[in-house]
Amino acid sequence: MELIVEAVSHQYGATEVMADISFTIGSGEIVTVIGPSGCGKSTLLRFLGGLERPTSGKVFIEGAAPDGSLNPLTYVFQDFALLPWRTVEGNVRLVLDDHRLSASHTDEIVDDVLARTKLSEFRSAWPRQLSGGMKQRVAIARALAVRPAVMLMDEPLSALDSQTRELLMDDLVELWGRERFSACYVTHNLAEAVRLGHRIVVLSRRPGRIREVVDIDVPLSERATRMAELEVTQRHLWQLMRDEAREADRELLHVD
Amino acid sequence: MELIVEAVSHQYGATEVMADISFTIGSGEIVTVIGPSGCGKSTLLRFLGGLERPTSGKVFIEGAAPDGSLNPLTYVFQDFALLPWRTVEGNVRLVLDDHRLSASHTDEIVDDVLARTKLSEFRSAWPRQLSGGMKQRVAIARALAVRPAVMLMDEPLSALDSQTRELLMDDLVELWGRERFSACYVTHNLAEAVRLGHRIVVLSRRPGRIREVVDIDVPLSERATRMAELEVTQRHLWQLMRDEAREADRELLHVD
Amino acid sequence: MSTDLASPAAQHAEPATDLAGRREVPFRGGGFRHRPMWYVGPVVFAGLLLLWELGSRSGVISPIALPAPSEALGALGDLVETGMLWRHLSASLSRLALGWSIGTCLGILVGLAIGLFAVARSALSPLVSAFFPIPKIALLPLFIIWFGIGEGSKVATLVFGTFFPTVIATYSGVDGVDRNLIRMGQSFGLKWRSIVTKIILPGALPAILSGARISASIAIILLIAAEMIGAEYGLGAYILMAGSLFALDQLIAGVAMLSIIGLIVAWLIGRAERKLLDWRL
Amino acid sequence: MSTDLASPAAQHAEPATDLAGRREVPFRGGGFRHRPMWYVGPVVFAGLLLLWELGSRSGVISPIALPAPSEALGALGDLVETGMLWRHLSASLSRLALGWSIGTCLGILVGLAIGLFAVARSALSPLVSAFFPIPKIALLPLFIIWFGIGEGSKVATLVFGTFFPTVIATYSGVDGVDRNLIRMGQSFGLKWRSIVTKIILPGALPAILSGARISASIAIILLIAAEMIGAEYGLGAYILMAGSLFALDQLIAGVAMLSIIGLIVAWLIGRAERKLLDWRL
Amino acid sequence: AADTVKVGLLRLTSHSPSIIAAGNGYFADEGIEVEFVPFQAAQPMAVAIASGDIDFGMTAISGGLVSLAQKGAVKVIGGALMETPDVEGQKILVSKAAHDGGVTTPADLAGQRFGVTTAGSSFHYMAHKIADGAGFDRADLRIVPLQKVPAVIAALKSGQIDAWSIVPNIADALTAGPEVVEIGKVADYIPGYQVTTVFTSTRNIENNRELVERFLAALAKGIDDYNAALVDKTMSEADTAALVKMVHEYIYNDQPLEKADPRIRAGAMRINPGARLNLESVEDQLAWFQSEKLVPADATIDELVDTSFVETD
Ligand SMILES: Nc1ncnc2c1ncn2[C@@H]1O[C@H](COP(=O)(O)OP(=O)(O)OP(=O)(O)O)[C@@H](O)[C@H]1O
Ligand SMILES: Nc1ncnc2c1ncn2[C@@H]1O[C@H](COP(=O)(O)OP(=O)(O)OP(=O)(O)O)[C@@H](O)[C@H]1O
Ligand SMILES: [Mg+2]
Ligand SMILES: [Mg+2]
Repeated sequence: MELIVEAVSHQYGATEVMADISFTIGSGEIVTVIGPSGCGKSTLLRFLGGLERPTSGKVFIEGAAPDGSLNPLTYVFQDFALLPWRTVEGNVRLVLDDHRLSASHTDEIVDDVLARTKLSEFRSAWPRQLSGGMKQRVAIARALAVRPAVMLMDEPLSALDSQTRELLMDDLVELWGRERFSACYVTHNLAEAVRLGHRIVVLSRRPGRIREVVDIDVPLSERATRMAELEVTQRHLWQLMRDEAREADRELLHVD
Repeated sequence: MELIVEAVSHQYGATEVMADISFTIGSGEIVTVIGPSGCGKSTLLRFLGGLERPTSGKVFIEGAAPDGSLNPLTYVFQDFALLPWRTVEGNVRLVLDDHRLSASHTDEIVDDVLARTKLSEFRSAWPRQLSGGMKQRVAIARALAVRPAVMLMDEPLSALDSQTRELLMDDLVELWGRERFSACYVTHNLAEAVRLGHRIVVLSRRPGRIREVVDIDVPLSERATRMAELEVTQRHLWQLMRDEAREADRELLHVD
Repeated sequence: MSTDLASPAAQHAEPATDLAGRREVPFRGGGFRHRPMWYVGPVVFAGLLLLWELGSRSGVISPIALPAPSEALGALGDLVETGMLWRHLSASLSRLALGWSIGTCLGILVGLAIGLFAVARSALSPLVSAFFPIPKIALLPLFIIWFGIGEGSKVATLVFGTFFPTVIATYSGVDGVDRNLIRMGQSFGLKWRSIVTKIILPGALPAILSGARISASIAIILLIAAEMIGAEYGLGAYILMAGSLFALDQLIAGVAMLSIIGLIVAWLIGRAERKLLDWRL
Repeated sequence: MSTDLASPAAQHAEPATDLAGRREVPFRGGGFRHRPMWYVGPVVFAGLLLLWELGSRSGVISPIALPAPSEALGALGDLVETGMLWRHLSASLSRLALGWSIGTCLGILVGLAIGLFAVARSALSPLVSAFFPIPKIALLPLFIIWFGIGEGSKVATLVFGTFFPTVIATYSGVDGVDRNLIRMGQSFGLKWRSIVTKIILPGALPAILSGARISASIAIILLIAAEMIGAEYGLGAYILMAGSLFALDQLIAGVAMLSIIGLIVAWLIGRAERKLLDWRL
Repeated sequence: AADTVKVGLLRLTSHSPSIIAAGNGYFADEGIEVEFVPFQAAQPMAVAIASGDIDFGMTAISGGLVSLAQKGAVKVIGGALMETPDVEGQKILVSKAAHDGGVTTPADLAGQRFGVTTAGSSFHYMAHKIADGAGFDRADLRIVPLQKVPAVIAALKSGQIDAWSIVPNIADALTAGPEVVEIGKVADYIPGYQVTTVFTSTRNIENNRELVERFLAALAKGIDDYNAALVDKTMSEADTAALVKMVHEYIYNDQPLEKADPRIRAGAMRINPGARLNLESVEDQLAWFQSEKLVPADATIDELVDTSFVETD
């Protein structure tokens, strides 16, 4: 499945959040989005997921979802959005309940995703009993459970320790290798961006515009071992982001 | 001011969260704590801030707070804990209200911390209108406003983009240079840990124990330019964390 | 239906077997929020009144079961003409304002105490559960002895009636305030007073306002009970007399006045909600 | 005070000018949560009864103003002896159970509708505000004509009384559910039914339960109004009769029965709360 | 098969005749099966007749009753309780405080607070008739509506109203205490006052005339037994005790018989034999309602009363 963003602009009241953004997420392609805080990354992702409508412009979807995909367009919320009155397991089951799967099939999926996110031990814990990282893992487990064709992820790994993050990244890459889902991945971690993105969309500060789109040719599965090659890209992105921040700083000074 | 952690252990019901943790945060010293997700870092920090009491062991404080410190022991919450019914400015003012400062002095402090966290433009926005990173900056602004002698920070920069993070880290270092506060800084970002920590406490997976304590001699102000030297330490930490994760993995496999 | 609400049918959009062509991403958000439709309420009211009038004229509704709205309007006209309307209204409204505000303030105070202090909760919450269900009408003879037959017993009836629901709404609201926010306040060394007034009260406000909606209606209902005792003027007294004379047109006119007061109070509380809870979107 | 609650004095611990010696980090958490103290309630009740009895015996409380609790106990004894207690109690309890459950179920349904649909909100919420403040007692003559003098009119009175507060509590609860959670459900393509039953209802449950506390007490109060019409048995009828004979001991005995029912209902709702809201800590 | 008839009952001794008629089988003799429906107040009883829930009732004439009669729903068909010179009747009471303050005869009532249940109740009528009889302006009595008898009692006992008038059994219980003093008799001011009446629905009169007649015939026998046992006391003690026991099934039945017995016997007022109706008194009451604008001016005595069932005077 493909997602096409066409000339999207948006305002909240008088605040212009983003202007004229267009790009395409090809089938089986992972696009990472980076940009300064408050530039509209989460908002853009909400448009992609149909959670909100832009002031102008449109988002299209093309192509059939693969068989067995329960919720082709799946959104992972930045603030987790766990139901506090359901246990870890209950939060995962929630999204499977409506799909008339056999009980054993449901159990299988739940066991599988909880094991993959290392939460098996905590299946009956309440959200309030979880650490920040664990909550995030529940949100990821819930998204994996519906076998998405397009994953929309808003800083999915930001609350995790570096090793768990590393492992989940490997997991994502492996999963992608098997299922070739498409994804839009918002992050502020440049290493993650170059590690996971076929394409990297760099947004400018608010109002967010596309500042540059960087393609990376190295296959995902080889990136872990070829990080050195990617250093160049990462440093380039770093430069871009710093310029943005500097300009923002200068503007602020001007305003003060 | 100094914080002394003495033989702290804790259980939640049947779950042993941490065991026998002792260390000291010297006056004007920044101690960073790293460890796998769910190992008890946030819990430990809550003990340091007096927000919760450990099952056994004690946390002591020693030395007088410097003049002008409004809330010597200040905690920055991982989930921000912003009051949804107060604007950005109102959330900062909240913690100043009880200190009988003159109106102009209060305004000065508020203006200062909002400018430092680049929120001046958003002073009258509601929390629901902020992006994740902006909420985190409000939480930091609020903590800075009370001029803490000891800062307890729970992944304070995890939702920020790399540039803002960089800038806030510089800000923290500069602030430390001026005010020499003590701090306990929980993070899962190894680069942050080596950049900011005079000492790094590495915790094992749950139940968290101290696995190693690493001292770094390079002065904070010089670290930005001497990152290469710190690479070694960072790689060592990386190794430690990976070992932890591997063992955890092996145990899980065993359990399955 | 002109709402943002995804209707049941639209909800389960885009199954896996959908057409593969290019199509817009289906809208699946909105969070069940809806646009106000101010014109529907008046239309429904007007429709109901019309049906009722037609029913009465055609004889479907027997005049013993319910007088026609036009007759009630006639009774209301009499009230206006004789100038009694204002007398009844002002007597009732002043009782209402006094009784409701005393009951609500006391109720919020006690509700806060129950929400905040373990001792208060253990001591007072069973008392509230025990005293709330006591019917004010049953105690009227005692009220007369305790508070006299003047304004005292009337206001006391209203105070008793509004106090208890406010207590319950307030302490449930306090129980629902996010503990993490309170812990934040504590960790910043906020004064106890500040935590209560700046964190707990605003957090409990939605619940308190919903309690106020309920207690205001109860207060209006209790006008009848309050004005049972030696009241010469007042809507309750007017309705009671109409009832005892089986003058249905006057009865309905009086009840309609109470309804209108209820609508106005609800509208005021709605405005207060929109103003005080604007942070909630 | 054996609570975790930081008392006003303890709150502002550790000012900047504190001693510089080694001391434990002050505890500034707890989030105002408190330990239940089950023994305080009964003690307070016993104390009040004792004071009252002493007041009556010593003549401080005139027997016209309030009979001694021992006299009320005597009247209760008579009831038990003649076997009438059970008759009154069972008549009232069955009306209560029927009226309250119908009123509550309808109230939750209508409250949900108002909370979920813009049309329903615009059409029904003014109707609720208009009909809630209509006093049931004023309508008794009409109720007789509409529902007869059998169980119908009695149950109808209770249904009317409990329906409206439940509606208000429910839709306020729905309004308070975190919109982000609903958006999450929508984004996962959950069926409309699932969103309502699994996200909105549990989210509104605390408010609904607090509404149930209020509506249950109102239902008990309305027993009096309901049993004004042709009731042979029932606590309301008993109290009314005691009142008309000015038999204060029986009046208080009957009122005490209502209080006890209120306490039991509150206890049951408390248990339900603890069970259903265990996720809240 | 017997006709089933529902009879409204207030838990007052004055309602004993129908209980006695049922207990002694007089209704059964007429082929009527009676079901008693207890009420807490008189007004709903009239409404319940209008709604068809009950067939017969017995209470004072109130504004509500006239209003229902005018709407064509109910009609008075006979008389019951009446003030007669030979039997103790309703009494005029004042509070101790008022008595001490010089209100010792009904003529002193000018300017005092007189308790009533509701406007248009029999208490209201009595108050005005007392004013008329004592020769002062009706407006000089300050009428205080208190809705319910117990409320009036409470207000009188605590001195918050000054005066009231009430049937002898309640009056005697009150004057037994120190707070209330008797200053006169209602009979002196309203001779031949028809206090309560028997009424039924217009529907019954039109469709079932003969049933109404049979009901009144049986009731008349009950009235005779009642008067003999409790008013004239010409019945043997054993038979009286049996009657009291019968009545206790419905009245004061929450107390043991020993406690209830004296209360049932106390202060019984005469009930008109044969349910005779003092039409003159009823006309006077109707005129009073109209003069006070409590019922529409166009209400007529024919709408209110059907005189074809019992003797009238
Ligand atoms: N409901 C709203 N009302 C008004 N303004 C809003 C609302 N939601 C977001 N904004 C504004 O839109 C801008 C973009 O927000 P968004 O959450 O998309 O940023 P972001 O790029 O995800 O930032 P971060 O990296 O910090 O998460 C911000 O300036 C924010 O203040
Ligand atoms: N209230 C509670 N009740 C029961 N268990 C709890 C509670 N709070 C935390 N825990 C458990 O304690 C452990 C430590 O939690 P903590 O939040 O301290 O982890 P952490 O190291 O901060 O993790 P992260 O890096 O993911 O934030 C977790 O396993 C968690 O499940
Ligand atoms: Mg974001
Ligand atoms: Mg944590």
